[in-house]
Amino acid sequence: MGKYIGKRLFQIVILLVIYIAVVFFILHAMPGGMKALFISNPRLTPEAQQAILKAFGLDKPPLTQFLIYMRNSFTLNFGVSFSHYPTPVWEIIKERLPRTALLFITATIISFLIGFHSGKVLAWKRGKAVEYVSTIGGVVAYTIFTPVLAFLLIWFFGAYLRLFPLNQFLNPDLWANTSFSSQVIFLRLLLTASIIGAVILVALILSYRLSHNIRSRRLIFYIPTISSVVIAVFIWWKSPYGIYGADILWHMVLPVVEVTIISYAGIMLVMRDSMLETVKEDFITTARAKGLPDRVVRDKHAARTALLPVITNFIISLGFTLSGGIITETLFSWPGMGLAMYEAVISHDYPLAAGCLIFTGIFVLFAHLVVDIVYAFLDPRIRY
Amino acid sequence: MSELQTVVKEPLWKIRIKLAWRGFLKNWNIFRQSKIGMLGLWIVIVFAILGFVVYPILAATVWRSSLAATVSYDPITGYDFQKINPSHPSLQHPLGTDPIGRDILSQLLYSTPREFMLGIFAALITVFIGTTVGTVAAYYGGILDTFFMRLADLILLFPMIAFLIVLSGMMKINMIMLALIIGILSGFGGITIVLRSQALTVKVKPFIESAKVSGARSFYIVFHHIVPNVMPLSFLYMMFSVTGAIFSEAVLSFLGLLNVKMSWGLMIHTSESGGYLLGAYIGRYWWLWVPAGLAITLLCGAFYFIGRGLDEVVNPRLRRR
Amino acid sequence: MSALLSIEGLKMYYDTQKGSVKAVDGVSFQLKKGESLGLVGESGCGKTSVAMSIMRLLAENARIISGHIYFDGKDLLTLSEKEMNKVRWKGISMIFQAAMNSLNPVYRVGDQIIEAIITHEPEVTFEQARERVKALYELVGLDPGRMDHYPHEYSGGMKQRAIIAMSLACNPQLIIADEPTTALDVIVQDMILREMARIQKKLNMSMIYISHDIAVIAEVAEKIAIMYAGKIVEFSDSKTIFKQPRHPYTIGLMSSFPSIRGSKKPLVTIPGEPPNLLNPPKGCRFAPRCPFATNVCLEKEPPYKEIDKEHFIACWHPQGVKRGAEDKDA
Amino acid sequence: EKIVNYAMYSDLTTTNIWAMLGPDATVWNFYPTMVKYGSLYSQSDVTYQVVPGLADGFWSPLKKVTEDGTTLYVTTVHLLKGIKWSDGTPFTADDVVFSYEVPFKLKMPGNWMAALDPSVFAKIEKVDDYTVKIYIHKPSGKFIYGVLMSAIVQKKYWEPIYEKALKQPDPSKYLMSYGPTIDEPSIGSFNLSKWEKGAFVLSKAVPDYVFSGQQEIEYENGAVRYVTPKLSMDETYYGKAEGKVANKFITGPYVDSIVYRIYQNQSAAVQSLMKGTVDFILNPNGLQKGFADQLRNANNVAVTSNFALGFRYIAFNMRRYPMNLKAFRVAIAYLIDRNLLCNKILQGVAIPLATPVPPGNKFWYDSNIHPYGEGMTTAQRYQAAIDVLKKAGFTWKVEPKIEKGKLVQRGKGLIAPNGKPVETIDLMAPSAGYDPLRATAALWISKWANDIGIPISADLTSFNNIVNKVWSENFNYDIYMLGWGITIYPDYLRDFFYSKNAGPGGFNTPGYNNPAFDKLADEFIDQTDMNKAKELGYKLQEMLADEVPYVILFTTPMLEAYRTDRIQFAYTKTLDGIQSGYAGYGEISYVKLIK
Amino acid sequence: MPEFIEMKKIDKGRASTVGTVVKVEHLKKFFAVRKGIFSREVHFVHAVDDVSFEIKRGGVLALVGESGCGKTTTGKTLVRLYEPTGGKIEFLNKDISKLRTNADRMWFHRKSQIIFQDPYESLNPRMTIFDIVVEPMSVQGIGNIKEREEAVADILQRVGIAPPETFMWRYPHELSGGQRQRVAIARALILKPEFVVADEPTSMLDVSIRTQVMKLMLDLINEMDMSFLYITHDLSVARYMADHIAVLYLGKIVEMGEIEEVLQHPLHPYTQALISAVPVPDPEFQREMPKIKGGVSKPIDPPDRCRFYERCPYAMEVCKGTCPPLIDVGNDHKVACYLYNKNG
Ligand SMILES: Nc1ncnc2c1ncn2[C@@H]1O[C@H](COP(=O)(O)OP(=O)(O)OP(=O)(O)O)[C@@H](O)[C@H]1O
Ligand SMILES: Nc1ncnc2c1ncn2[C@@H]1O[C@H](COP(=O)(O)OP(=O)(O)OP(=O)(O)O)[C@@H](O)[C@H]1O
Ligand SMILES: [Mg+2]
Ligand SMILES: [Mg+2]
Repeated sequence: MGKYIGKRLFQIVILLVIYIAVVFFILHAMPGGMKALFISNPRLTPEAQQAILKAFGLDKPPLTQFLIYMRNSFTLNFGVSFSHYPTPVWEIIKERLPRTALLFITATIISFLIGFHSGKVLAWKRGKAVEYVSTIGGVVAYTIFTPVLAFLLIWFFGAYLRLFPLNQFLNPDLWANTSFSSQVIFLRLLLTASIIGAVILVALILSYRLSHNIRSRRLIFYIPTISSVVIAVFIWWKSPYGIYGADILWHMVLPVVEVTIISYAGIMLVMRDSMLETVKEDFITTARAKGLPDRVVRDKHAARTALLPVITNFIISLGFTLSGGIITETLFSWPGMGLAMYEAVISHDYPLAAGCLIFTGIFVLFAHLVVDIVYAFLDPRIRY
Repeated sequence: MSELQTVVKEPLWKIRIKLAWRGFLKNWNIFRQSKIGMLGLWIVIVFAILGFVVYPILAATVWRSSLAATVSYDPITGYDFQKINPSHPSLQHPLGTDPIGRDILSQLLYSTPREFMLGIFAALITVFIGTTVGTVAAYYGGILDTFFMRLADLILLFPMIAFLIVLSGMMKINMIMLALIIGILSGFGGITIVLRSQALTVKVKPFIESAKVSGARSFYIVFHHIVPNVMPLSFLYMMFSVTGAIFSEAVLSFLGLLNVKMSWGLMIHTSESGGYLLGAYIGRYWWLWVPAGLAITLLCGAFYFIGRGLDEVVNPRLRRR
Repeated sequence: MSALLSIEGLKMYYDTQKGSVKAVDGVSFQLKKGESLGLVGESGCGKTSVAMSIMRLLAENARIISGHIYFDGKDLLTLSEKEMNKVRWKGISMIFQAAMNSLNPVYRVGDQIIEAIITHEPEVTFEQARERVKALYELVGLDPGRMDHYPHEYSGGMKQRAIIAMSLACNPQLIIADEPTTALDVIVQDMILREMARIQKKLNMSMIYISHDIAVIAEVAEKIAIMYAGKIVEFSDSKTIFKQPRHPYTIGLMSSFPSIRGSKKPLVTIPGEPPNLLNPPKGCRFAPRCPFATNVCLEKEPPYKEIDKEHFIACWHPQGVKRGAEDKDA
Repeated sequence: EKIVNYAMYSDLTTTNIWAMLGPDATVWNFYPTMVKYGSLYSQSDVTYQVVPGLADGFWSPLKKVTEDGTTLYVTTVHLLKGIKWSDGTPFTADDVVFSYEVPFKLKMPGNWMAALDPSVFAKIEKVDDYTVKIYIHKPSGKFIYGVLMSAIVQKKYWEPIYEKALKQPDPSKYLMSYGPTIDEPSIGSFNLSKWEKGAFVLSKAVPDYVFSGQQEIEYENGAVRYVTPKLSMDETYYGKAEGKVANKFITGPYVDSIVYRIYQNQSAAVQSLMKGTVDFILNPNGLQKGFADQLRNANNVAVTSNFALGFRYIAFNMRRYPMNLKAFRVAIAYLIDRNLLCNKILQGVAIPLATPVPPGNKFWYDSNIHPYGEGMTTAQRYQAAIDVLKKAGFTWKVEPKIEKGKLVQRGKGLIAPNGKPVETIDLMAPSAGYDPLRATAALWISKWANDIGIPISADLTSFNNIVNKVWSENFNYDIYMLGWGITIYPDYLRDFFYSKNAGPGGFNTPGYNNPAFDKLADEFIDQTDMNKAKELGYKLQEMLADEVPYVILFTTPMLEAYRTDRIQFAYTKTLDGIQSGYAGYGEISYVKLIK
Repeated sequence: MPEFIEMKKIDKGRASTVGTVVKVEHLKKFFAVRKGIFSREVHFVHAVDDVSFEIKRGGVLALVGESGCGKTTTGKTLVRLYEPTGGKIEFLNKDISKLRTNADRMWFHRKSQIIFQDPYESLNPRMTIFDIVVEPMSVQGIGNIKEREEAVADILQRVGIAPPETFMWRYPHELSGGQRQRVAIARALILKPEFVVADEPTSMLDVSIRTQVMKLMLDLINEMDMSFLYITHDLSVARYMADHIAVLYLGKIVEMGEIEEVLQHPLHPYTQALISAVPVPDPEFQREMPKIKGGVSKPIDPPDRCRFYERCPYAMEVCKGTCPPLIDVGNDHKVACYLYNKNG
């Protein structure tokens, strides 16, 4: 396993090098590229411009420039933001990353679960009206114009029903007098989420390793899962931060709903197709012949096996989800990486835009790695 | 041998056309079974008629602007002097006018063929690159394969929209450029992987070896055997690419990052940036954004539906019986 | 001794776009306890469809038109899905045609067998079930240590054995083995068939072997039913079938097998191809290929009747009592 | 607790004053932060007259002195006594000297450099705790509007940081990146108390703000009177305190805190305003017309409209033929029907403007400007343009014809006086995605021009592309359309058209080169008597209106909305709107909560 | 009126024209397999390991053995689908690894062909029967359109796809399995090759169809005077199709000879087991049990000893030493086993 992760990490590094090269090419080699922009940016003094040119090695030959840029990127030195001058790009990304991560991971997991389960049921109920309705509904969700959906959500839940806050990611009234910043809460939320995630993963592995009995397997899986969630909720409840965490989660609902709506359908449809193919496999017939109840055949045999291609596809959809996330962030005032990228482009802050782009890349690559490991765990045919 | 003279009664090309027609009919019959695919096809046809037939006719007749005309229906420079804009739908302007007095219907129709062209142009490029690269990478393997696959992984993973956003900040992107960029990017992206794996399964089929034993060259094998066998899948992916391209254009236009004179995304942008999208209540100026929003969803969805219908043609395992 | 399984006039059609495929068209036979039956026929003649009808594991588009399947006195076709689930595996188990794909690739082989045991005998603990699987593995000649391996770690022959072990897991009264050895090498095939015959004798189970290879069936089955285009054309015990085939199809089939023993006899080919089950010939389905066909054959369906003791045949012109194609001019 | 909620459309990028007046000069940074800092002189509310801020009365008249062979002018400024920073430290001349010397020595970019322009500012000296002497190189409007209005920071807070900065390789960068500076004391009515990045900024009222309770009384005769109870002061400038009172404001703060909530999505901000979550929306560009239209009908919301401080224009590249021909430019100027464009086509989203000084800038605006084609119908405009062209020697292959007030024949094949056909002229304008107003205007202009045969083609492109081309080395453009945000004091009249600024990257993009104009502009900028400067400014405006290097098109109204059931402003009629950044961010000190 | 058609075995004398078409000497084909991208170990599958035989003009050599023993690999190597790892293949007295010029290669491809097992996979589903059958001609650039059409019609008729004009423009999926295999044969024979590798061409077909195809092939072999390498795992089929047989075990020939001779007097324990495992369609006949254990392993880096050592009931010390050589025990019957090597 360790060797496998090592191998994947190595691949990731290679991919990153190519990616950074592409970003470099786009930012530098194009007419009106980075150099021209550095020089013509009226916000910077000539000295500052020269300093940046030097820092990025833009006064050197292209190849040297490229190597410098590559080295800088790997040391997370994406330069200095124009619009936040002289804040380094990395500082801004560091601040935005946990927010994007929380939103993105939550939405991804939720949309995956919804997509997985609804796809499963859809395939099982083939030919019924529910199939057509959900398929068309799914495709509409998949192709609905993201900004319009955002406006509809904001209006309906925020303004009309007043169920959820309009925009932003926290309530200033509540946070006015805190001594800590929201970053603290974000990090704690992320930490909680990762701990729960780790517990679930360990429980999952243990339930497979320790027992072969379906019932005890369930116990081994659900007891730690539920108790970790309960404990987490309890700790937050008791801690002075609890209400702040809840406030952030409260504000997160609408953006998560948006990202979920636009990305669950893809997974649902793939899951449906995958299920339909799996259902035709002989081992499903065998499972039925064994006299297993319908639900067991569906969930334990068909869905579990159909899951594998869905995960591959899920990796592919990460980019799509992230794209949706960027639009969502800009429309829901969720100050994450996507918003930073958009603002950077609007204010011609190319170092920041490039940094965000590269970092988004790193982020997706690691998400890819995680999904890959999960995949390897789910598919016994893959061994390292 | 005399009876053999009668074997080929018709010229070859006639037979081939008949064959193609028959193949088409057969696939069409399968496709027709897919309700969803047909729904998509109908929507696309309606849009195509609106954009390629109705609009030119309207523009040349009812909407023709003359030197002396007071009302102009030009989707970009048009202006109705008699109205307070944006004006409600009326007889004169069935979908109302936008905040600067332009006829929404004319904008919608004017954009339709452009969206089509964008989508189809981008998809063609995607499929062309994807098919060529996918089959060649699969057939020749080795370094070439590794390189293109890593590249595809990369392109696949990265949020296209983010990339385009940054790119549009750097340079002036118009529709054709956008189609090119999207086409090239997605051509080297996911579709290559899919087509390559399809090509790989074709590559090991015995009929390829039969051809080799007859002395066929690699080039002949790639283009006579492998490409025709991955073509249906390419075609399927083309439909999905159209969806992707139209959607990306809409998003970028909506963010005001594209350099286009008129498009559906831009129509929504105009209403949003003018403060008409979500005003006192969301439906107040509905005609400014609902038609364009609906058009985007419908056309994207329609191509997607067609793709799913084709999926049943290409992938018999999905068929019901 | 009454029959364990008794099928009466079973008809099962598949609905397709082009019409219904008459895959099983009036099949009747009986099987006693402890008896083994071979169902022989060419590809596509409906063997698997019969088996699937017995298990009631029909494809979405399959429809049972008429008939009864009595198992242990109950008509399986009238049972609810829940009751049927109790019959499956506990009463009748099945070895599927594609053994390679009959195991779920993501679960351990042992677990998949245990699953069957625990589903049907909830009182059995997990440990007991494991013990039982161990015993089964030994019975079929597999290393019990392999229980915790995944299917992809098994070779074809091993998978086949595991499937056999699985089919025995709940001590069923009847096992249906659908082409259990196709795709296996001769030597392996030979071993597995011997194994199965041995176990069947030992546990006194009933068995239905399905195969297109009459030679294979001849070695293991006591009774043989020859199927052609959705119908049973001849049914008797295996000795009779081999010594005195009466149906022209059976005769043709037997003489078209090359043999490596004895002197090299000329082979006989049956002209033409099996009919399309979408719209089979009107009269006798074999008539278009049959050298003995007359107008009756083309017009009217021959009845399925007992022409000898325990020897059923559906033919207007049953052939002579001696085996061989030499009689074809008779 | 009295809390007022403002909506902002963008987050701050910094609270650091050095960066803020340097490279990070965004209006969003200014809104909550600038109120913390004072200056020696500032401008009166609404009328924009120069009045003392932290200084005690006006500066002494400039005196010429010679030091080390260079001629300098010196003035003495007295400081108000009794003013305290929010941390209790008294405000003294040390703060002033520090605030002038540090940015000057470190060559701080941006606004710092603009205010303390080395060509004007020479040095500052402390005379005593409440007196400073300021030396300049030459008298200039920039002396008043720049040097005397430069921001003042607290020396006590910044000195240790400055010391550290000096040890760094790049001291100014160190200073600019220092932060967060939430704890920096304020000299104004509010001080920052919390900045939750991406979410909100909280500003708290300074408890004993010295100027709180100060009365500002503006008389119709132009006089301004300040009554400051805490300092026992009562002074009147610009005339006698007599006659009718035009405005009377009493400085607050009246509320305890102001929350600047950040909304990236303007629609959501508007929804929040209607819901009552926010009381006022800050937006340097004003509300979009759509929002304003809808908010006018909303309950308890008032919408105000003012002139924005800025203008949109087209500029001719006068380095190229035929844009260098006055007749050509005049013809185009004739064609552009501002009224039709603004009132009909753009439906009041734009306000016609013919000179670079908007009418709201009452002091500097020349109401005598009569642009080409004023009051003409479209046909008359066509005719006038044709006539001008003909007179200058232009001919057509097919001449445009106007009969009975209608264009009956479009012109085709324009031939320049030099005998060559005029080739397609590109009019670069921002695309509709960036600014629909300008895109529309550009399309109309090209239509009008095409009607009489001038081959202008509108090239709607990205903003960036225009900027790149216009400020590139080879001036590769014909006509472009952009906009300027401007200042009250119209020194830009010189900057935009001064011949020395015509080089690459300079402000004089048209390449306008007129020695007479240059001379006049120099005089204007050197004038420290503002009434005289005004006369010169009028002349400049008239000259530009005649020569048309730019055709000024329109300005935009500044639409703003606030909750009438929650808050009250001292005034809502003022140039560039309530949120105006140029009046010293005064509205914060006046905003009141209604019970 | 149809009738059961008798299929007669061709007379012994048909290998009339004497002369060797294919001569294989010490042929080796190894496949390199790697475990993981990063592992530096390379293993070799000895798919074909030192195999020698020859096929006379008009002769049919049956290659039999268990799954995975290297039959297909041998066949593919003979038609140059694989580059041999070692050894020599002489085709019509030319060493085919030395075909340098394009014309030479084309000559070889014109003279040799292959027929595959799976009639579903061996025809391109996107091509019509005409295109499939004509492909060798068009690749070789033989004939004009008219001639090609005639040749196709002719060969289709000969393989029993009649009338050709109704089938020519169909797609493979519109034909039955037997017809498809006939098309595959037609395709292989259209250039009238001298040598054809048939890789289990009937094993996927149904009994009644199988005999038809076997008969067809025998007829064609007779008529066209071709040499065949007939690959099969079914000894009884081999008996009917071939005149010589070679039994392959894990890449090595363990027994070889005239077919009746080998089947009647199998010498190698493996051949014996193989023959005794073939089921007999006679319920009264009691076969003896094959004495060996089942299961073949992959020949990955096999040690230098008798490949059959683990399964052999007669394994001896010598067998662990080196590989037994193939020796002639007379009657043109060769066997590779130390049981028969003692006296030799
Ligand atoms: N789901 C289905 N829909 C339509 N037709 C089907 C379906 N399943 C089987 N058939 C058809 O029914 C007939 C009988 O099929 P069945 O699988 O029972 O044959 P078989 O005797 O088992 O053949 P084989 O030896 O190939 O396994 C065939 O003609 C087949 O094409
Ligand atoms: N391309 C290849 N790469 C690696 N190993 C291969 C390759 N082709 C065949 N092999 C291996 O070589 C050995 C011989 O394979 P081959 O296909 O020749 O066997 P076969 O006798 O034709 O078997 P079957 O009867 O199953 O067709 C097998 O172990 C196989 O796994
Ligand atoms: Mg079957
Ligand atoms: Mg093989």
